[in-house]
Amino acid sequence: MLSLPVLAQVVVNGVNLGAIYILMALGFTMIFGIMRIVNFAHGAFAMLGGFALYFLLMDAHVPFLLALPLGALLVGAGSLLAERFVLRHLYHNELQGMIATLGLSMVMIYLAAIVFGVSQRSVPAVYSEIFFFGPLVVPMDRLVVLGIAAVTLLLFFLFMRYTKPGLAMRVAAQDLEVAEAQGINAAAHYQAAFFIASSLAALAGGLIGQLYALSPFMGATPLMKSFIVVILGGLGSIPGAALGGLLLGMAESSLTTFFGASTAQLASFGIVMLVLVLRPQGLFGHAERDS
Amino acid sequence: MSRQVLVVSGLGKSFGALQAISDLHFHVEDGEIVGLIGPNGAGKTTAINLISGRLKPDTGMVRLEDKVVTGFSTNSLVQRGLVRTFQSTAVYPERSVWSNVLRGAFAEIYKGFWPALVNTGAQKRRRDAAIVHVETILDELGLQDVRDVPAQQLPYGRQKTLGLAIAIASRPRVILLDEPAAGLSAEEVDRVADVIRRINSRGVSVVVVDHNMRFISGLCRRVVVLHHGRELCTGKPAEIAANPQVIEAYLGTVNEPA
Amino acid sequence: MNKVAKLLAALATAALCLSPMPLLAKDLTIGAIGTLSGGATDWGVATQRGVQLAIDEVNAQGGLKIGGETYTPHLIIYDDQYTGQGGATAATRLVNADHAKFIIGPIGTPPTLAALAITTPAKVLMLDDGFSPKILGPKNTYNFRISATPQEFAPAMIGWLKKNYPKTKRVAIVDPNDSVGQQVMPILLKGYKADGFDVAFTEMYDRSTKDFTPLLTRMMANKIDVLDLSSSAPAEAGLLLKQARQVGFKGVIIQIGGPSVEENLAVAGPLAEDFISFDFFNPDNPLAKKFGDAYAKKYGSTMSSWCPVMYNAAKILFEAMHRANSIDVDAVKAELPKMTGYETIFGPLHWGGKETYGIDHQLLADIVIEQVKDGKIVRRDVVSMY
Amino acid sequence: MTARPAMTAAAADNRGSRFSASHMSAVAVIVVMAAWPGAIASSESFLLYVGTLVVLYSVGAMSLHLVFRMGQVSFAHAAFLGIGGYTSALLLTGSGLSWPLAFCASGLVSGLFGLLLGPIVLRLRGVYFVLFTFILCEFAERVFTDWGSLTNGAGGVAGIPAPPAFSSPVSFYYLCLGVAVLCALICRGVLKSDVGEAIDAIRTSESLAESNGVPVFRIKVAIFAISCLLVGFQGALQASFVHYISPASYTFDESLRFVVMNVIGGMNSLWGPVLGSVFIIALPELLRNWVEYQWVLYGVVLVLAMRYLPGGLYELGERASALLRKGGA
Repeated sequence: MLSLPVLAQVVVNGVNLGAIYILMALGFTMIFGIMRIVNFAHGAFAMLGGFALYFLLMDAHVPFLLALPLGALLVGAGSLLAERFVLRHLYHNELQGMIATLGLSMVMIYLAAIVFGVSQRSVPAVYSEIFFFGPLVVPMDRLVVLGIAAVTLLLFFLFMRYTKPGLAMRVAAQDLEVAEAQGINAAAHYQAAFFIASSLAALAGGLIGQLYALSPFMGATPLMKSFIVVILGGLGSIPGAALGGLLLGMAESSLTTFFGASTAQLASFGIVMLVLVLRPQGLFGHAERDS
Repeated sequence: MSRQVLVVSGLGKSFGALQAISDLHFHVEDGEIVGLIGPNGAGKTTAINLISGRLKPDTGMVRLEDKVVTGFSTNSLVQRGLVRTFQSTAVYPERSVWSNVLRGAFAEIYKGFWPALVNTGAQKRRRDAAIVHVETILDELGLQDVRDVPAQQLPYGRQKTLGLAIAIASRPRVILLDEPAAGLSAEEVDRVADVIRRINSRGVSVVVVDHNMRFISGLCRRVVVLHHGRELCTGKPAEIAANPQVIEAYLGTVNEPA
Repeated sequence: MNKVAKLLAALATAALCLSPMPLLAKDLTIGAIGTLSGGATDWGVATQRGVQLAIDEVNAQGGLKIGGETYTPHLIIYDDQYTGQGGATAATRLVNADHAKFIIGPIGTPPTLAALAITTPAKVLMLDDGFSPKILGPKNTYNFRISATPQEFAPAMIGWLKKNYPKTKRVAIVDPNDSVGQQVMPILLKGYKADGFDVAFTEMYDRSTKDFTPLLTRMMANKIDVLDLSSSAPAEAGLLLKQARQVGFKGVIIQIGGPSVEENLAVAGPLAEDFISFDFFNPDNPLAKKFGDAYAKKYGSTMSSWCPVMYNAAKILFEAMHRANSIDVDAVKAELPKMTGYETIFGPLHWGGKETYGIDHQLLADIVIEQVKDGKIVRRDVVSMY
Repeated sequence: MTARPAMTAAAADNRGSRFSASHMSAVAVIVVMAAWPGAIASSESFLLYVGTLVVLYSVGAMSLHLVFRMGQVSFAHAAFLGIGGYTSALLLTGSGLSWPLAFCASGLVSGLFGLLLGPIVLRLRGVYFVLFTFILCEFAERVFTDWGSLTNGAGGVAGIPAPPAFSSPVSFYYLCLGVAVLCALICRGVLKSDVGEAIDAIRTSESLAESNGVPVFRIKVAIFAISCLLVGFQGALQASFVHYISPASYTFDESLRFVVMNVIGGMNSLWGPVLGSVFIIALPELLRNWVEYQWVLYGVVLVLAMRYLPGGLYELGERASALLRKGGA
């Protein structure tokens, strides 16, 4: 089992998994970092991203590389409604914010079930070629996902690091009072952050819908993975989400391939609980300020 | 030489590379008010956290009366008579002043989970005794007029006094005050100093941590100066004020070229 | 809080008492229990649509004419939330509040076993599914299972595989780690071993898994000839199919355990080539074609494979009422076993299960072996289970 | 993340003068609940079934209320419901132990697990505690599913007998009511005692409570264990009520149900979980004509409650009764 090709395949599979997890976790950790809200509706925005891509491709016949970002931005814009009417009044109130986003996710999921129907469907594969590098198998659609994830991560990193709004958001994440004292309009930046986070989720949702399957209930698993990634990487930490996503992808890939699926599932939960107990702030997070 | 009620020797604590406290020595004699001063970042609050059990020291020893209590948990230290207050006024905002102070006496009332749960006769007696004790504290610290007012509605100065009242309610032998005068007007500072003297007169030894020299010198006969986690010097307030090293620590080097 | 607590409690009681709908004269309540929340919602929707289509057919002909009376059946369906408590609550509401005497569904094992604990003592006839062998038994006289389980069709289909792909030897079985998968795995293991296959790889994956590449990479190290997707749900089966081809698996991919070729094709696309599965639903059967058209006209979207099963259950129930010429539960119950040979959309009706469950309440039907050939579903054979 | 919604000063003062009033309404509610089987027409036995469910879930909701009062939110309550359920189901179907003994064992085993896991879980606070309990619940469900040799896996355990002395629906209702009243008394006893004072102090500020001499960690573990013990009893009762259990009944959705009951009902008083249980169990029954829309409505109710009624139904009652009093009614 431990031959080189299998190891190489495990790494490739791990990186492919990691790419999706990173895209999902980035938005999630950003919202928690800046607004102290565990956004249970994050998975539902991914689901809407999948359906947006589906209808843009199938009905509007928009080319894939344009439909994906367009769908993501559409869902991002739509998410501002949720921010305006639900979340705006609940920032920094972790419990009420968490339950409100749970309610929001139920509304979005079951409305989608009524509108789109409940049967499973899949965004038609745009890239179905498969590349064989010797024993190594790399399907084209996985490469596309990898590319998109890398570009998005780079853009996101540049935005947060070198642009004024990006800087403002990071300051708001550190300390809201200080940010506002320096004239940062927190409300506007919260709106921008929520737009970006939901767009990222929708982008990941589009890729998930294409790689895997599309249904109103597809959001639950990616949301769960975001939880795990963000715990590993540290709540509110952007580099943590990136590294955490890769770590989870590699762990799942290697554990499943070498020990089987159910042990992998139990092990990943076990690892996460261990991390939470030994190092709650994860790899890059900051320790919880004492109340 | 009257008995030393609190002895700290060789206390040390580092957070990664930062050596917050290194080789700190000082003691408090029974009934004394000792000042612990130093510029911001000298490690004053860290020292209190180490002594009061909120942080575990890396090195050194803390002795309370005749028992070594290094590293003991906060509430066991409280049971043994060592209580601290907080820099930011820590009160129970939504509770009335009276029930705030009663909470301070929790160490007196709570002697185990089961008796507290089933409210045994002994438990009732302990609570009644505590209630009486609270009344005397409210009288002495002048809080009777606001006894039923929720703590959050008190002005800042009186909240500081309430913080002291809560600490006193635990019947401490030694009390560590973390910047009791911070953020107060001159007139309020005097009122707090007066309260501390009244507490001291009840036989409670006091360690006052602050960087307000006027406040400290008015209160303490002996002052320990802390700088970069080390003890710079100890002495009477007047000597300290004149000590060039202290001035340098506070104001930076006096005649260095610009 | 004092006065208002009583006010709120009284209000809740009043609302509860008022809500049951007034019963129309000569109305016949057909109860249904299905999962209408969470991942398996398509089961509940399939149940609702299947039974409703059968009711529409009957009402189109002016209702059920039985014992000199005309009954207009109407459907009441409740959500079992795929849990034991959900199934028990739904069954209790149908039996005690709606006074339903006939119930169709549920599909999942947990709600079915819980509902049986209520309907059997209440002498309410239930036509259910659920793969657990505990659902049928000598004591369970008031329920029939209206879909065949791998216990019935696995031997027939494995035999077909042996005949058509003699060179294949090493088999891999992949199942979800839930009540369905845990029941089916041992049945398939026994079936394959009985026909001389070597089961070289088995795996139980977590039900929410979507990416099977790591699992399939593990399988590829075992030189497998046949990959059996067993009781994987439609989406997961389609993904396993697609990702197995993507990982470079060239062997036969078959699914002995859950009819859903249409949905797998939708998910796997071109990579579904040569995928072998089966269905009870044979569109060439004239009755089946009529049903397929009725479904398309009323609902349009892709049809879940459970929909014809639930439609069939309602049709069998109405036929039994006609033959018994009564809507008394015991009369209808007695009539059902005597309906062998009744033409259904799955072909002639047969009951079985005496040897395995101790009671002949298991529906048997022919199964249609289907294979995907360049994007279309081709019918290869019809195999019978009895 | 301490759960500290706006707490009216009156509600905050445990020893407030309103003691007699809340005492009186407690008797009133118990009378309503006791008269329930008689009140509803014998043909409407489904309302008795719903009544039993409401009483059953109020036990678990009240037990979680204790954790809320410590300022923590646990999503692992379904796991302990499951431990109680499996303990009693396996003892009753496997070893033929008498029902009362199996019932006591279910609470004790669940409480023991609470005692074992408490010190690990309670090192965390705020969102980290929530996420850990979320993962713990998923982990427990996997263990129930995978440990086939003990729990019979995903197929679950069927044929769980009802208590011999309480096998009829009405008598079983009164058994559940008795357990619920007992649970309410225990919770009320804890909250009204000095331990309750400590819990309230912990919720406001752990560091201040610690420096007042409150052994914060030991009390949190003890309260967590009591909460797990009580919900274990609901697990046992529900197993005998449904006669069947499976891992599918102890998922995150079940934990969520307990949390929502407390949040919708109100987190400041023991009435919250009771009102929440009535509301959450009765709500689907009222929506039965709109089966597809019930979850959309459920979601909307959650959002509105968080936005306009953080104090939950209890606060609504508070405001209404205050209005009534002011209005001289």
